Amino acid sequence: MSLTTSCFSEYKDIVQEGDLVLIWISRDQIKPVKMDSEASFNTRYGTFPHKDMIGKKYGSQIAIRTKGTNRFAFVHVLQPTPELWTLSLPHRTQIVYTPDSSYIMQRLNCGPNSRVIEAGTGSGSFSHAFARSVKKLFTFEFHQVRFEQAMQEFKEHGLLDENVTITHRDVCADGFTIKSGDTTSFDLTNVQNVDLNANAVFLDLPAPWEAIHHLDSVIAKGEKVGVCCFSPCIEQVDKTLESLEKNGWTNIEMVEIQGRRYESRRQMVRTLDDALERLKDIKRRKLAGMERRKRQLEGLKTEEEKQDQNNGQPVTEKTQFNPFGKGERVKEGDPNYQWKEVTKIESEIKSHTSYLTFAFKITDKTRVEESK
Amino acid sequence: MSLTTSCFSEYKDIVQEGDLVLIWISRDQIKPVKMDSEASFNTRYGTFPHKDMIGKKYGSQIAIRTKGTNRFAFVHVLQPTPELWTLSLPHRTQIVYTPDSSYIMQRLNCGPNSRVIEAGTGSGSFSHAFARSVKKLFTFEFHQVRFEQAMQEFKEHGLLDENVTITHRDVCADGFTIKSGDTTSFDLTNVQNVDLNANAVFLDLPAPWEAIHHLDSVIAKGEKVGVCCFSPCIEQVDKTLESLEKNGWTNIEMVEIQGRRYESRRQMVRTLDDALERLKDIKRRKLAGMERRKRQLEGLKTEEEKQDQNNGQPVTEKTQFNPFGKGERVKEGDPNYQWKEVTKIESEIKSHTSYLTFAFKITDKTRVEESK
Amino acid sequence: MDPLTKICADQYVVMRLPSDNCKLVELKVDSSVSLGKFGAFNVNDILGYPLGTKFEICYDEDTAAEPIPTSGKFKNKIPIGRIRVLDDSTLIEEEKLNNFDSSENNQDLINMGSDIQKLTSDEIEELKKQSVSGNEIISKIIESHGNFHKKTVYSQEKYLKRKKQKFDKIFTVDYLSSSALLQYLIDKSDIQRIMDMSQESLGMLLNLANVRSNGTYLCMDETGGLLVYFLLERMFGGLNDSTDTGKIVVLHENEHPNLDLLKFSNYSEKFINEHVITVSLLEFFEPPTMEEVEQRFAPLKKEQLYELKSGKKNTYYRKLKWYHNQLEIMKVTNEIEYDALIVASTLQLTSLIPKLGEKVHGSRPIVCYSQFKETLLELSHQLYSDLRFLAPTIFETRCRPYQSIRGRLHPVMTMRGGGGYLMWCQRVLPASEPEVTNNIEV
Amino acid sequence: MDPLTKICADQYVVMRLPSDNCKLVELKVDSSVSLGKFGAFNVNDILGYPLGTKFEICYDEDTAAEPIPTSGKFKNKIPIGRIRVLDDSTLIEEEKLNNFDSSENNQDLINMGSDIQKLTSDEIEELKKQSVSGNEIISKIIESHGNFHKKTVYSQEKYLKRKKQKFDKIFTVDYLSSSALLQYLIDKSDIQRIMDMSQESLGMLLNLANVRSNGTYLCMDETGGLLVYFLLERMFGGLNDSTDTGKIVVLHENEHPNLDLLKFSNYSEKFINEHVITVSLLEFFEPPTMEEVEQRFAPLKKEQLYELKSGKKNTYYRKLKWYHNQLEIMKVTNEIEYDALIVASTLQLTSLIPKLGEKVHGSRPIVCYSQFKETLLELSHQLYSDLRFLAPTIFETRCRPYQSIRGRLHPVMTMRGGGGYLMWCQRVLPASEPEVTNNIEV
Repeated sequence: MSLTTSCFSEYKDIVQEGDLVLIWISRDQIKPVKMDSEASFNTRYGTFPHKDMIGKKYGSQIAIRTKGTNRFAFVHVLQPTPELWTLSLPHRTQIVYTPDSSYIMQRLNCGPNSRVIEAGTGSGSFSHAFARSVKKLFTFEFHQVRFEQAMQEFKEHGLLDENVTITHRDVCADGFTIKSGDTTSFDLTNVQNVDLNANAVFLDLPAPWEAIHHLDSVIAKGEKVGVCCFSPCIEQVDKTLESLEKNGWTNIEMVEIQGRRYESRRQMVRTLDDALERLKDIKRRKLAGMERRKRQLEGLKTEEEKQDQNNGQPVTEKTQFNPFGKGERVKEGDPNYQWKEVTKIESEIKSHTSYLTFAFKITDKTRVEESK
Repeated sequence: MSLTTSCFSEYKDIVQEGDLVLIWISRDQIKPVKMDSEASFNTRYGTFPHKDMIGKKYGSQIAIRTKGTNRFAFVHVLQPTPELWTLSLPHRTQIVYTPDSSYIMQRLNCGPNSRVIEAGTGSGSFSHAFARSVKKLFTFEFHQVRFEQAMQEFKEHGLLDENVTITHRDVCADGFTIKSGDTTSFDLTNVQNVDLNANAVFLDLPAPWEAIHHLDSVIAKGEKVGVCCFSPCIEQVDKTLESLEKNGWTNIEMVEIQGRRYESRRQMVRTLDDALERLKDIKRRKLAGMERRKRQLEGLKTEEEKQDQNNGQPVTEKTQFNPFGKGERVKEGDPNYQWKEVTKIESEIKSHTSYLTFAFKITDKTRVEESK
Repeated sequence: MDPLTKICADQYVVMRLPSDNCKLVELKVDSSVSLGKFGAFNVNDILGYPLGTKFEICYDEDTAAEPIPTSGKFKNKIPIGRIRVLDDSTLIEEEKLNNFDSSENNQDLINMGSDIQKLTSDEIEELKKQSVSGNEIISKIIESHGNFHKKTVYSQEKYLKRKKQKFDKIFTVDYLSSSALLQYLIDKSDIQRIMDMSQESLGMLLNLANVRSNGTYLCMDETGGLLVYFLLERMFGGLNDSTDTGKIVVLHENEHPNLDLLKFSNYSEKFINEHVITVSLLEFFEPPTMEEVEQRFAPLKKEQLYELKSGKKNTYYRKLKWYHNQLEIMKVTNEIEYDALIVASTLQLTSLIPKLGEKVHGSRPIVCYSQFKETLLELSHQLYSDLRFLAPTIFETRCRPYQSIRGRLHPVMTMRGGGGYLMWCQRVLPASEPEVTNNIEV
Repeated sequence: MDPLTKICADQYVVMRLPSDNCKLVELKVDSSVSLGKFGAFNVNDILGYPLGTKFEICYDEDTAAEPIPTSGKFKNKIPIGRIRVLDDSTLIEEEKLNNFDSSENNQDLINMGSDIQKLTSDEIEELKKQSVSGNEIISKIIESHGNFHKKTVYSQEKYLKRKKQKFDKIFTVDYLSSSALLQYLIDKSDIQRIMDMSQESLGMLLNLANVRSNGTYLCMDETGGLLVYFLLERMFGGLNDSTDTGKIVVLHENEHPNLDLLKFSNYSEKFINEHVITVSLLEFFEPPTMEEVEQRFAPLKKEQLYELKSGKKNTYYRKLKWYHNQLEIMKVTNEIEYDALIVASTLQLTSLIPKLGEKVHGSRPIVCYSQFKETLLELSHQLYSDLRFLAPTIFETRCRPYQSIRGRLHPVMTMRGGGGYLMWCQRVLPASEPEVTNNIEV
């Protein structure tokens, strides 16, 4: 079934049989699912039959009553985008996250004219973002298992039919040229050599400096070509700078991207006056208690206390005055209290992803004569 | 006159003759001035005689009427603290700023037990912060002119009478030992060697790795001693790490401190409804203008227009409806408008000061027998 | 010739000068461009080279042939120099600093404030007239500097950089990408006008909004067209003959839209009119009905049109244009479910976004840029309680550039503080609460 | 023996374990401390060594002499090992990883999920019983690892670190500095209770507040005493016999103050009572008058006191204590002009700070810590329009630690996000607007 082929490149209106959709359970739980009217999607809250999703508009909330407790439970059915896809990946995988990938694309001026080399493919999340915007993406992965996984995934996502070529290759050893005999998704039936002609390069390799000299033969001539090397350690940057300089790349600049996500929260407004009122209440009750004990010792009771005793409600049991509720048990945003809107950074941040080293090169500066 | 000696170590109540005060004109203009009842402090807004300040409480606003324009102008007279002093320094000087210096002090656990080595003294701003909190500060400066300037300043600020020793020294070449014959503020009349016995060390040197091996002879034995090296470049950090390891320092960790200052600002609340009202007003006036022109062409006038004409007020001159005022000319916070409170980071930030490399060492791990 | 890769005539390009300042220049054939103290050159001399090429302006005997007027109207006119293409390898050599002695520290430099320069400024002026390149001037200046060898390598670099910025006659001609335009506006210190935007925030906005060549986007842009420029670059890459179908509907709060910055782009007016539709907020929220429109005008049939006198014909076509405009307004208001909502506006977002968000297709992103986090905080709280919007999230992204010189690597010491924030959420379609009996077991 | 530099009995210390977790331990003479899977040791064995010393727990023939119960009540009791002081040089050697082959990349590792370990967990358990040190166990495990040499040096490090955390029996005994206490509380994930405080924010707070040994500070501390602990350390450095005169007046919003964390400090109760005065907000803002106090109690003269019966004497002293407490409340409320106001409270700051700020001496700082920038923003706007407060400023400071291994330097990949914000301003004394005639010319 080839209905899924377009899910990353075409805007879809209605969820159809065979579609790859992302089911949003929560921010941390987004699951890719292929629509199959016979199948169901199980969560801890209950079961969502696919046929409740098929025929609905993308973005629809799908609601059920939970088994047993009979409560309202729901998911949202979304069309995949590279960014949502990245969020859906398990966190243990090495992923180039959106703050980095979007900056790299912008800085390398990625758009409909771009012919991009990516090495290595890794989890493939960045490949999706590239594929959305560029003319051609040539991605290389040296790890056999990851290569096969990525190729399968790209096929299912329809990327190979569009503008993506994936090749199994150790680019440090063997460079970027794609030729017959290679393990690649490129159809080499009628070609000997593929003209990569790349004008943007992204190297996410442990030793990019071993690959840089291979670039000269595959990048576009007579135009400005950009490269970005993605390395976690500063010593890698140093070696990369050395190699870039030696190979004639210029405008070399290393940057770091720091992406932060904020949660919108509320903090209870607790005024000084309320705090004072509460202390006064405590003091009053304390004094009343002392006097009561004193009177009890002296065998005396006020009329009120006698009444209270008749009602079986001793004064000491009266509810305490507390304008702030019972501490943590007040739900954030409870309309009985006043709230101040605050932002809270995620409790664990990605303080470092990698250093991004950019450089540019014009391989052939020959002048072209005006033709018009 | 020695009245100034205590300005950094004692809380003062009243501004007195001879006091060193900081005159606060604005955030970026804080001037150190020695009180002299004969003298005056000149600003572009007018002249503030010292005698208007002497006898006032510290923190007093001193107000004058400006010459000519006769407007209200004022300054505040403050007692110096190390942090205000740092703010008052010209920015071109190499300064260890409060986010860094306060972190270093905290991490080296500076307090009344600390005996601190600082090299080099530099602008002396960090020396002031150390001096406030520690038992002894031994500061070293190799640059002749800076040494003399700092010694003079420390003397005037009363630091040398308290707990600070400054020595002219290239510590990389000659180590930290202070002995007779040295150019130092320490009184060497009756001592041959000064027992530094330092338990905290701060090295702000171009090549700290050349000084680290000199430390063994001057740091305290039998207790944990901390060092912090302050270097702008990552390659300096690398050499420092190498030297620290080689010299037996442990728990080595490099950190960066990122300090940010925010301005409290207000942004005008401009609602969609107001924007729509404004567009409607424009449309109405446009239509009215068209009709008026049309009628004028046809030689017709409404009663109203005739009246307006009689009053000399043509309709076209009517003020436009604009709920947002005339753009930038509205003063931020103008009570005629609604405002949203926002924070704005300073427009130029100190994105990097230096890398801070910390390490610790116990020179003598011999066990001490319980004496009690 | 490809205006995306080569320097072409009638193109806007960005020129970077030794001072690190940028200049936007329209390249008119047969004209010359003056870079002030950095010299002047003929446009024809640079056409046809790849965009990104670095040039040097040289003044030698040949150019000296052109007399420099010492008085009169052209007294201060910069003489036009010869153009030399700079080779990358030369550049790298020149950028290095291995030829001078240096000190381990500044210890021997007594006077910290000013440098000891034996050349007078008149002598330097004379050098400038004689020398072929700025490099030679700088070498001479260093030779004459009394204390240069006493400086540390750091101070030497600072000194050299200052001098290079003053005497080098080098410039680069680059493609006016969206990032380059942004950088130009930042350098011009027009930060407030462009809402404190940064390259990293806009790059992230484009990705979060899932911008593609074939989408229809609803947009508010209060920066004079900068945001739209970014969208167009990402969608069509400056290709004037792009066949992609993407469209941007730009709403504006004034009588007329302001997309002035688009004039710097490579797109023809026709192309822009085809892909960028501007509508005022009033028209968008209170569009005309078909009835209202037809009351005022109805297009004639072909036969009727033929019968019109030429005088009336002009009026007719003017009205026809108005008529089509009204139809378009009705269409963008009533018929389109947008593929993204992308907003950079200082209007109160809580009153704006829920209403605009209504027009977005399910499962499509809403991205809102703001200079201030606080306005996005308020917005995200409101959207959070509205079932039509899924998981509003506030992002901040900051790029921290390094002094990327081997052996002296460190983040730059000072940089601009701002860059703005993004709110991202997905438009979704709430379900009605299902009946208890609807509980399906599988 | 100096409890600030040496490991002393009856002292609270912080122990760092191979798992990077911290433990607070009170060192009781003749008792033992169990570190769970990392072993157990006798307190007496570590007394007298410098604070900061790293120890290893060893199990050899000598210790094996002590029978490990395999059943009964003490079945799971950790046997007590011998203590060995670790030398720095050994440590550094051990921390290095030069002895294993490694791969340039993980290419040859096919199964990425799990490692190929030939030792069974039973065999590892057996090793644990035999081996002297965790290092030996780890070496054996690596030898038996099928793919270890195929891992990159990075993966090897990760693997080793995990194993070390599991098998090393090493611990460090450190002085419980304020920063160490904070780190302990952070590790315990008690972030909310300590208002998300960080070492760098508190260090900056102490400096901005100009904290000295001789000042009198007004303080609110909602963290159970953490902030007061920081103040005491900076003021007195853990010196129980300090002669410095500094005082902290701590206001609290509940009936009783909560400074529980001070129990971990080296100070005697007497010392704390002398330097830390707690007063409720109500007492502070509505203090008793002398008249009210004397109505309820008046101290007796010495002669009268002698005449009291012993039964009444106790009551008298209880009331005398109350009396002195009331006098103290009046004093801290009415007489003291504070040398700083230092607040970490979740009460609404705009209602709190202006009132407390009134009690601060001119030219003295006010520093307010908050987890959220938004509350400080609101506060600083209010203070800005109040002439008693000069230049309110909001600060953020963040420490970014690096993996500080040569050759593999980079910022740590993930870290805690928070750390709070500070508002800093100076208390000033507004002048009345001078008369026009007052204009003095000099």
